[in-house]
Amino acid sequence: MNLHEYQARDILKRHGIPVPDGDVAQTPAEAQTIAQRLGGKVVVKAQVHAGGRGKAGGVKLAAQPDEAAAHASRILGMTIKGLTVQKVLVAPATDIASESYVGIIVDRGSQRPVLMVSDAGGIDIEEVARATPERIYRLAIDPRYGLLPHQGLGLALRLYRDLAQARSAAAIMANLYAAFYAVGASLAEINPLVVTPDGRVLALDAKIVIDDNELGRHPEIAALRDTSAEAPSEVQAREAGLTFVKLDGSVGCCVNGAGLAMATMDLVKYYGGAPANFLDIGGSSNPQKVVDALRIITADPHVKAILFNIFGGITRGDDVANGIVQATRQFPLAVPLVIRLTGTNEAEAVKILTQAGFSALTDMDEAVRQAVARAAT
Amino acid sequence: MNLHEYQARDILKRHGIPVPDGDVAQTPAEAQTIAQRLGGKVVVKAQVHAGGRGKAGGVKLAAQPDEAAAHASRILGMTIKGLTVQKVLVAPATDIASESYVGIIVDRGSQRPVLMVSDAGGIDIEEVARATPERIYRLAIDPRYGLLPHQGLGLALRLYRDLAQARSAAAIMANLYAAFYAVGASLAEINPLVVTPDGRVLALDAKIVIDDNELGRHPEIAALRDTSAEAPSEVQAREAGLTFVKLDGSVGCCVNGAGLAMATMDLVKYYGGAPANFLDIGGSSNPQKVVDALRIITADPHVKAILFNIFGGITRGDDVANGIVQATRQFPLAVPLVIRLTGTNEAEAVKILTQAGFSALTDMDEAVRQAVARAAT
Amino acid sequence: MSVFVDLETRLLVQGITGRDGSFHTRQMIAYGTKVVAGVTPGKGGQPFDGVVPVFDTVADAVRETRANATVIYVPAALAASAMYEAADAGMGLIVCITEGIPVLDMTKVLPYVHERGARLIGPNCPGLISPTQSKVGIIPGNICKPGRVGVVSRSGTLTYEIVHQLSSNGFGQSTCIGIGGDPLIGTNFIHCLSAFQADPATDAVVVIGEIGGTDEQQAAEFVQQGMTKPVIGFIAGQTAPPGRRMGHAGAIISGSAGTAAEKMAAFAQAGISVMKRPADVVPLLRERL
Amino acid sequence: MSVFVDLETRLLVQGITGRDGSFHTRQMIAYGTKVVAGVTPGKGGQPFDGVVPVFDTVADAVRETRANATVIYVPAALAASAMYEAADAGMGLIVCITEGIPVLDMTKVLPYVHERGARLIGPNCPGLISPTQSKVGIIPGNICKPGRVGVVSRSGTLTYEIVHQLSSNGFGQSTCIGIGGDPLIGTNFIHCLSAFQADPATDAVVVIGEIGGTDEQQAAEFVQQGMTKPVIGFIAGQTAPPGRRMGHAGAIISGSAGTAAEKMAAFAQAGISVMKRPADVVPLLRERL
Repeated sequence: MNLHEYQARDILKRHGIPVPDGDVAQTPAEAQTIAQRLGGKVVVKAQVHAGGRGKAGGVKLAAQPDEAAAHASRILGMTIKGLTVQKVLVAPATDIASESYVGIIVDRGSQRPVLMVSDAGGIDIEEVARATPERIYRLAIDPRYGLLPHQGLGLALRLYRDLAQARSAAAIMANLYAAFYAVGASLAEINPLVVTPDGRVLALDAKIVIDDNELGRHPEIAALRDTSAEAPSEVQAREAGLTFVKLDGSVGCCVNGAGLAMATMDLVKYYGGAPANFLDIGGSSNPQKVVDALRIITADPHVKAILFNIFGGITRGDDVANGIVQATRQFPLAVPLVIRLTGTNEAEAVKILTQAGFSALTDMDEAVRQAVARAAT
Repeated sequence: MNLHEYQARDILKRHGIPVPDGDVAQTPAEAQTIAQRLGGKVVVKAQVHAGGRGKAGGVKLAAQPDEAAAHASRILGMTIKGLTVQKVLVAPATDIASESYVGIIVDRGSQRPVLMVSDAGGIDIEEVARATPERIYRLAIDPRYGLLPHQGLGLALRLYRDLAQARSAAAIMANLYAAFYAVGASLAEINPLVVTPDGRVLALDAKIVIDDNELGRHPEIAALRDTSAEAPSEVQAREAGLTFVKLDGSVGCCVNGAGLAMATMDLVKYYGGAPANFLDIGGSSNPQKVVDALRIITADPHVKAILFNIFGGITRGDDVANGIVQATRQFPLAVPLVIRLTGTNEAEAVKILTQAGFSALTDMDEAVRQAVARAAT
Repeated sequence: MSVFVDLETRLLVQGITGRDGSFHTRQMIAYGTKVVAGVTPGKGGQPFDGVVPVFDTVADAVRETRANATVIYVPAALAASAMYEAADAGMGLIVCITEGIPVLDMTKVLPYVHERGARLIGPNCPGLISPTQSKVGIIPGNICKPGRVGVVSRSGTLTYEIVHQLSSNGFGQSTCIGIGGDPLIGTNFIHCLSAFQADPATDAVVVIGEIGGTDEQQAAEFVQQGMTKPVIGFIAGQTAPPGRRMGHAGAIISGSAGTAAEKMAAFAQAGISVMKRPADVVPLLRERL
Repeated sequence: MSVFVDLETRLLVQGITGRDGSFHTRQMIAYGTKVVAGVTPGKGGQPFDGVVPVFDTVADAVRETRANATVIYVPAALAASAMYEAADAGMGLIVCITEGIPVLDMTKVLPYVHERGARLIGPNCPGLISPTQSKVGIIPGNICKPGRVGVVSRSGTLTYEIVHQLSSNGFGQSTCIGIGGDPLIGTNFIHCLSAFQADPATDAVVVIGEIGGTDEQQAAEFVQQGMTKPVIGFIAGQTAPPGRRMGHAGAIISGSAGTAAEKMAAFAQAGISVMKRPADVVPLLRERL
């Protein structure tokens, strides 16, 4: 789950990391009030789950509160990378002497959280990694011991020659690491970490992504979810317990298991079609999940045919068959349905489908070929 | 540093361990007020750094607030194992279905904190360890991982057959372990851990000893020190940066290093004398420490001779010599002084002492023999 | 012969009385797996289905039944604790089926298990099966046939698909292993490939990978340097859009390193025969054997 | 020959610019120890006394100077971090002089150092010296003489006393080691006894123990089972009242196991000649050699 910048800032602040003052606004008037309170120059920043906000015009400086309101009114409602801006952060415009990057992710290779720092902050860190990898310093942290003081200081000394600044940065790294585990993050980054002209080290912008598997034990973090900032179909899918990603093709796919779902999409393409979505109904299916899945798929007007590919393991074929029957009773399908179903309780499933007037295939290639053909007509 | 029961209870409570209500009183009137607030039967408990309070009459049940006041007035000012009671804890008298013991210490052998539990709680656990060692279960905790849930539950299931009670006890163990590290304890124990007739698991009495080396980084814990509950000479010594233990003999000892100090005391006994104290002036000595040491030693009327045994390493002989000279100028010594001094800056030291009219020996046995002889006359 | 599990496997089931645990325990017993014990705290002493003894702790179960492997079906919130407990009790093989375990839990579980010398398979995996010998986990027994092909996969149902293709076409399996799709797992491709290479009952290996991470590239390197047996490979996710998350936390594409195209190229370069679609497994195996 | 330090020891000093660090660095250099580098964060680049290069981090120092041992003089609050840093940089020998380190810090430092294969001596110890070869720590060089007696002690100044007796009576030392008096230390009696037993330049060993813990009893068992060289022992604290703390955190008597009487009995039973007072070391050594 992505957090907004203002939410990530709050988490950093709670973990003792210095961030500039500021607050979030949903209207130009609120933005004006905040700017007034802050005094001086402010920056108005779009809060959306997308990079490149600056280039898109979502970040503006304002000298006066009424200018802040004017910027807010332009930015609120703006669309950046397909997402509508609903909130802006209004914060003091900070003078900057230098910009660095500090981030933590879990690395699959070392199986540890990795702390990455770079003196090339303020810009796209992936671009830095590509163009000048020697400017990124990495440290795999042993979670049995945590980030040790000398490790943080050693990295901080790569960013700052001044010992006091390096110590501040090292403390920020230690707190970021603590926050990373405390909120159950899969990514936590400060970009840029700035030094002000008077020598203070501040986190100017922050990004935190939460591991969805952590949300159950962090209800206060789960409550930060902003569904207004996500695609409605994906919100709907998540609430139904499905994993769904919208794509551009015409073959709607409903599969059990992520690997099989991807292989199914690949096979659709192999036979000349284009998948309309990725959809994994997961392991412990029940009929309702199938109903919800069909509702989401059929909401996409580009879908010309729907392909079920079910290989029953934990997923029981009869559950899926019942779901298909229930769904088609609740809302008639406007597009053809191709069902491939094998594995656990296959016989019961075929019986249920046959009684309801559907036929089921057992061969994956055959099913995909048929679905692609039906979508093309 | 020893904490009082009421201080240890507060720490447990802050770490989520259920303890009965209650408060500390310094006067019978305060005790009465607390008993009134609590309602019902209460227990009035002497707060001293000594075991066996119950046997000494320092723990009393009271049915009414005025009875609580009466008990408090008897207990306050009472002397238990040489320590005067200055405070009492007034807490509700808890009905008890069963009593267990839970404690954590750092074990030298495994070099880990060890969690010990026993279903024989409420009594002297060292006696249990001696008489029925099979009733004590131990677990060395790997501090890289902390106390893992299954480990706590495994031990708790040794205490309680009821799963809900075992889970409560396991949670208490986990919290006790967290508190142990959080406050820098060298011992933390709950004795007894009780189950009430309605099935709740409560910490009825608690003992926490803090590692003195932790006090620097835990000022809030250091502030809990109750010097009124300690021997004045030991308070004075600690404030002067000395390690001092009062003993019963007549030879006052002033030595650098704990090992040499013990060996010096042993040698005093070997030559027929009796040491009046253990006193280690520590490594980085300065003249003031020596002045303070002499002041503390001479305050004991049993001291008939004073023996200095200094083997200079970090300790510089001239510092010690200057301290002796300064002290004898500030307060005249009523008893003879025997000085053995060798090692770092020995020559300067001998010069300083000689000029002030003292002589210095270099042989330890000779010095001890002389001191014992002087004390005997 | 087989890999990791065989007729000597004495299985413990953690979470035996739960919904998934009880269902799959019956399946495993029906398949012939020696399920010797179960663990559910608080239910010790009440035999499962009247036959499998249940204990409060893994330590108790091991002491009483000499179980040497465990399979975990407990809910995600308790799964890390179950793995710690299994490792603590000296289990040699720990198979964790549970999905939805926080990655940060695994950063601590993995070194713990490793220090105690246990092999962890998963989490979020279908387990493994050595046909006719032992089934540990949830791979449907009826799609497998005994034989001489080793299968290792990051996926669940996609594995079934490919195993089904193999069995239907006369290629039985020595062992099929689902290593799980999470970013941090206990047993990776290389561990399995190296076991299959050493197993005299395995003649060829099928590797089923997907987008995300670089495990497949490392597997390719291992195959090139350390394997003499033929390897057939598949990568799911050719049509996955870059940077989108595809259900498995493991399937986040980072840079270009995790794309299907790059992985397929690494496979091909290492001499692994690359399937374009699941059904290719049979002709490619025929070619190489 | 000697134990743990010798002419090959290339020493780094952590906390070289501090009060104790600078004093003892000069003493060590004067003694002939090869002090190749110092570390004080923020003072990198400013040579100590104009001759010893100083670095911001241990890693930098090791890279530039190939230091293979370190001695730590930093304040107690920073000492754990200094030990972690030294172990991380691959130091083979870490000698920590600092006293007052919280025991709970050591519960984590010890496994960290151990995992990295380093030998830690201390903390709260005087260090060690192989006379005429290398002095690491604070043991006064002038009381030591080269020779063939190994000395290992939990104490500081008491060690000097006994070494002084040895040197004054013609018994030089191969190495004198102060292992420290804290409850948790990196190197114990057995580690040192086993090194002395293996050292061809050591003919006999003097062990100086004190009340508290059971290290001496374990040492006695080791001597009985694993040593052929004569061992002379001393225990300080015969007059210490039971249960009172005697300055060293290590000197808390637990049950009867930690008393001087019990330790002396264990020594005697293991064939260790037991001194009644420090001056006995010389006659007992004469008897055994």
